[in-house]
Amino acid sequence: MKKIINDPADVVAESLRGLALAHGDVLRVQEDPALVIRADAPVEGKVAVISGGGSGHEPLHGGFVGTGMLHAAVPGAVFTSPTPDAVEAAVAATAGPAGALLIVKNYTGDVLNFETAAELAEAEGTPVRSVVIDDDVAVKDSTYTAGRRGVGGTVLLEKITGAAAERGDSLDDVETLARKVIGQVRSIGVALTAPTVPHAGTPSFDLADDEIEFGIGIHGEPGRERIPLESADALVARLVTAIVEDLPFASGDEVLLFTNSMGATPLVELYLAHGIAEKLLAERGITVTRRLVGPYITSLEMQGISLTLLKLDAELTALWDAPVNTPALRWGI
Amino acid sequence: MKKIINDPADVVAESLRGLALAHGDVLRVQEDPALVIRADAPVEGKVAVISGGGSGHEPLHGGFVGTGMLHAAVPGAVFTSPTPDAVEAAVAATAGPAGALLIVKNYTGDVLNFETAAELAEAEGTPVRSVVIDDDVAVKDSTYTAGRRGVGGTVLLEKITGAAAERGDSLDDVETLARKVIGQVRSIGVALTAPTVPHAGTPSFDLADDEIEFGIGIHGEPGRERIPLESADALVARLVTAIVEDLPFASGDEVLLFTNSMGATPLVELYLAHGIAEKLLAERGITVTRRLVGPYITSLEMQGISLTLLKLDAELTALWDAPVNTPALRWGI
Amino acid sequence: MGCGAEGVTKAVLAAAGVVAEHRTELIELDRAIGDADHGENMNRGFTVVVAALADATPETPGEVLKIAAKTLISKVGGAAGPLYGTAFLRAATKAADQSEVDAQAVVELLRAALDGVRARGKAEVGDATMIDALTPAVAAAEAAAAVAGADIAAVLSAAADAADQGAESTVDLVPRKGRASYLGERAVGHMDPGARSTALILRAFAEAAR
Amino acid sequence: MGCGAEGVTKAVLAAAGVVAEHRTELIELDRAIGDADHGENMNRGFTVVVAALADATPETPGEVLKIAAKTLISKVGGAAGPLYGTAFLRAATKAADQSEVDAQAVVELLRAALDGVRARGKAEVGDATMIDALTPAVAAAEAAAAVAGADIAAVLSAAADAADQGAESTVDLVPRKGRASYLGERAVGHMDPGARSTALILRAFAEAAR
Ligand SMILES: Nc1ncnc2c1ncn2[C@@H]1O[C@H](COP(=O)(O)OP(=O)(O)O)[C@@H](O)[C@H]1O
Ligand SMILES: Nc1ncnc2c1ncn2[C@@H]1O[C@H](COP(=O)(O)OP(=O)(O)O)[C@@H](O)[C@H]1O
Ligand SMILES: [Mg+2]
Ligand SMILES: [Mg+2]
Ligand SMILES: [Mg+2]
Ligand SMILES: [Mg+2]
Repeated sequence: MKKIINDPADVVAESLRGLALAHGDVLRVQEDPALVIRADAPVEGKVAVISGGGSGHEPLHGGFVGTGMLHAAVPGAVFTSPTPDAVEAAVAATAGPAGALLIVKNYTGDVLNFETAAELAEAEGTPVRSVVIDDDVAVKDSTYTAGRRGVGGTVLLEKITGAAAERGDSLDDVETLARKVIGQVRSIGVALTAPTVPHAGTPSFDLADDEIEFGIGIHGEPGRERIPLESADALVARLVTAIVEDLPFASGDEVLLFTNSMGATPLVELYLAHGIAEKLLAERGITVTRRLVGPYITSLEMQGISLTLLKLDAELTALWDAPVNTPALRWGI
Repeated sequence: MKKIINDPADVVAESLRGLALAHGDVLRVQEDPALVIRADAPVEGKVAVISGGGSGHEPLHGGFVGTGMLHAAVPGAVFTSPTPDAVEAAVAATAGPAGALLIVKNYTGDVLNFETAAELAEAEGTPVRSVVIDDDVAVKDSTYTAGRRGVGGTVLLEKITGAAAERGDSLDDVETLARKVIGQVRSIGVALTAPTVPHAGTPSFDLADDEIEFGIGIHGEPGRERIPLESADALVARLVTAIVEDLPFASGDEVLLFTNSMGATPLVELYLAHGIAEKLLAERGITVTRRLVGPYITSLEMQGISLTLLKLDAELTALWDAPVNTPALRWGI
Repeated sequence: MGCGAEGVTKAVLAAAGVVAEHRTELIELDRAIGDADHGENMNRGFTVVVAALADATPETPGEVLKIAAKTLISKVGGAAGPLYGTAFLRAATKAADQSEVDAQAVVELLRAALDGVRARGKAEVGDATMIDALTPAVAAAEAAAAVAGADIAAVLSAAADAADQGAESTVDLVPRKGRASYLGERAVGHMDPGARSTALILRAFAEAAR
Repeated sequence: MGCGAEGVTKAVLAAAGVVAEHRTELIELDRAIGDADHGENMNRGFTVVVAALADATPETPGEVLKIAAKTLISKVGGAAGPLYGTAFLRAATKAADQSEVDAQAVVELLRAALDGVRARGKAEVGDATMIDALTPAVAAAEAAAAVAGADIAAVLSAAADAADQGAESTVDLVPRKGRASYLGERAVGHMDPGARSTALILRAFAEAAR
């Protein structure tokens, strides 16, 4: 294992220290339980948008804390959902009478821990709503599984609900909006190499030099199927097809296309893939009106990419364009 | 070789197509010769700040094209300096009577090609100045080598001169400022793994599982020495010492600390390293007043980091803080 | 023949020991079909349980179990944290303020734990989770307790034997809950890490009761 | 016994052929001590030179060399592009509008090329660059041309032999110019890729002249 770390058990805490130093203007970090909190939290009269999950997906979620996006992020250990008391502490630190929206990625651990946290916070008198995002079309049949995973769509959901909270929407309205976004966002990913979890010390799966994992998750859990490495044209077509053939995209739609690096795929490849994806969508009559390209939801040093499509309308577009000032996304400010 | 590409010979052109689609609001891309140009170029009455070099270091340079930074970037083949005609075309597309500043990283190829381009452009009547950045302290004795390499300092130089050009500084003044920045910026890097050049197909060097290249460049050229993998604390101390013991940093200085990922080192490690570096600088009485943390000058999918220190004063700080709107750096707008 | 706070503490410490010993094995099982953290998560939690028990002076089995439950809930995270946390919490609640538990009570605590995990995780036997170890364990414990003169050691030893078999049974299953479910058929041939940790913990309890 | 536009074209095409053939070797040499692109750069440039010569109808050796020079300058990039470009450009200038070059003229073109590379790159013999192949090549060509009745083939063959030796000599040198200079002592034991390509190109010229 080759990493720039000290004791694997201290990785998250030490990394958060650096995050706080680098971005003290927009956020602050709290230890034990570990939390990343907006510098100006609690924001009087506004719904607090909170998310969290295992670490190792940076900038998700801590890098999205700031004006116009998350009020707090709750980082667990690497690839491990945070515990209920940490989530509850995040609610306590950021939410007032306007309440809190918890954005939960659909993994058993996250769902269970956030569920408990919501109960605890409600018991303290804070109105809390939870939404579970499950945008990964790689998981085929949700009747016989833990359901679809929350992946790239999470980034877009956090941006859009954060903007709604910022403009003063009520908890009801922010929740309704979140469910709308979840209903019309879909993603799929592919891995060329495996990530290595610091405490495990060996790569999470073994791939031959000419194999890739299609339908990969973001935790090094193996994907839908193992296929031979293919050209960018073929691979991106495979990804686009998998998404578009899932509901709810059709010719005539306007969409946001999010081309994401899983970590180690360099920008030169990412832009190349993005260009192919736009071309393929255009051929299907789907118009890309907004884009996000970069490493925004990663899996440590895994090589790979994911594509996310969000169907847009005037409201979602305006909320996407709204000012945001976080370590990882910043515009309009 | 595991990459999301089609024909290795087409990587740069296809990637630029995606860049143009993703960031059409701030830049446009021209083919043959390949150029990345500010959407609103030429900007009447202002000095055009232009840089370029081999591709594979993204976002450098194309990702820094936009308001408040570069007017044009000239991407060569992967790790290969662009040719004089391409650089000259960039000058022709962006520079008017106010002239152009060429930012050249100190590599034989870049220096020779940009030199010729400057002559060609001057012959066409455009005032051109070139500055050569050589901030890499890993190269010890420049008398017996091609001199120190241009690395992380390039990013800061492009931002600061771009801001000066934006506020309307004359070519003389922008050049003087550039030389000042070059005089007080220093960098050093380390690699944990090697990059793989698409047309070569095999990693640029072979490192054992417990070895790292200290003093690495950004082209997979081997570094100053090969040393055993060590803890983040020890490694960052080694990097900080190498920079600080070079001129011109002293207790009492205010600096910008730029903690850069060479590509595949994930943010969780990068912030961890940044936190250690800030602590070590504080112990030496050096105050970090500005920071940049992220993958900004990379070497394809190489794992590793670099640290860059720029001594600040009120003018440089103001120029750093000035609005910028590019794919990779965006604030104040 | 009953077991007080001290005996239950000894059992929980034995569980912590076995989790630490098998940390790498549990990581490896999870690496194959999940995200390579089960051993790390369990060990992180049980390490703090050991410290918490050293700092506290619980007077009843219920108090011991409650300390373990709260620590696991706040330190483990992931899927295992809430599930094991619930298991211990339900057992603690069941134990109430009895000063000692006997063999019959142990069966009831185990059943309460199982019901808790089922309520939280909604998994059934055959879904390839810790339920596949815990369900037969409870049944076996019940059967053992029905034998005249059965002591706690006999009950727990029967439970551990059944849990071992249950864990073994997950090797051939297609997972339907938790992270391994994404893999479908590809997970066949691998033991579920949570089923394995359940079997290990029950074995530690049984050894501690001897 | 002179060589006109056609003969020089044949020589340049032969050089393009040998560069294509040795593309991987040159990449590998550069991978060891540089950035693994020399073979790719040279091949990209010479491929376009071949196309450019097919499209044009140069009438003198100077015109052929000028087409090659301009193409190399605008297609190769890196250090090799300007250096080889300058070499061909200086040779073209030297050839002026002569319709043919003889053995003596070939020596003069080679010397002009060498002077051009030295002026651009500022490298000396012993710095482990293409200068270490080109310098002895020019000296050997000069000596060969001084022999009564020497033809172009003899001159170029002597140049190629010397360039081979010169390239070989870079193996033991500590580089002081170009990318390999960053490596210092660690570059010892590796042949300089540019010296190797110079030797290959001169050998191709010599073969073409036979
Ligand atoms: N719905 C569920 N019901 C019961 N047990 C479950 C359920 N989901 C997961 N598990 C158990 O949790 C174990 C995984 O725990 P762990 O690796 O610590 O958490 P995570 O899956 O969040 O990484 C699985 O091996 C399985 O036994
Ligand atoms: N200053 C110089 N003078 C002469 N030749 C040089 C000089 N610098 C580099 N070279 C030659 O250029 C070769 C490298 O070419 P290439 O790999 O194509 O360019 P780059 O180094 O820019 O990647 C070296 O092997 C060396 O022979
Ligand atoms: Mg986990
Ligand atoms: Mg090069
Ligand atoms: Mg797990
Ligand atoms: Mg090279």
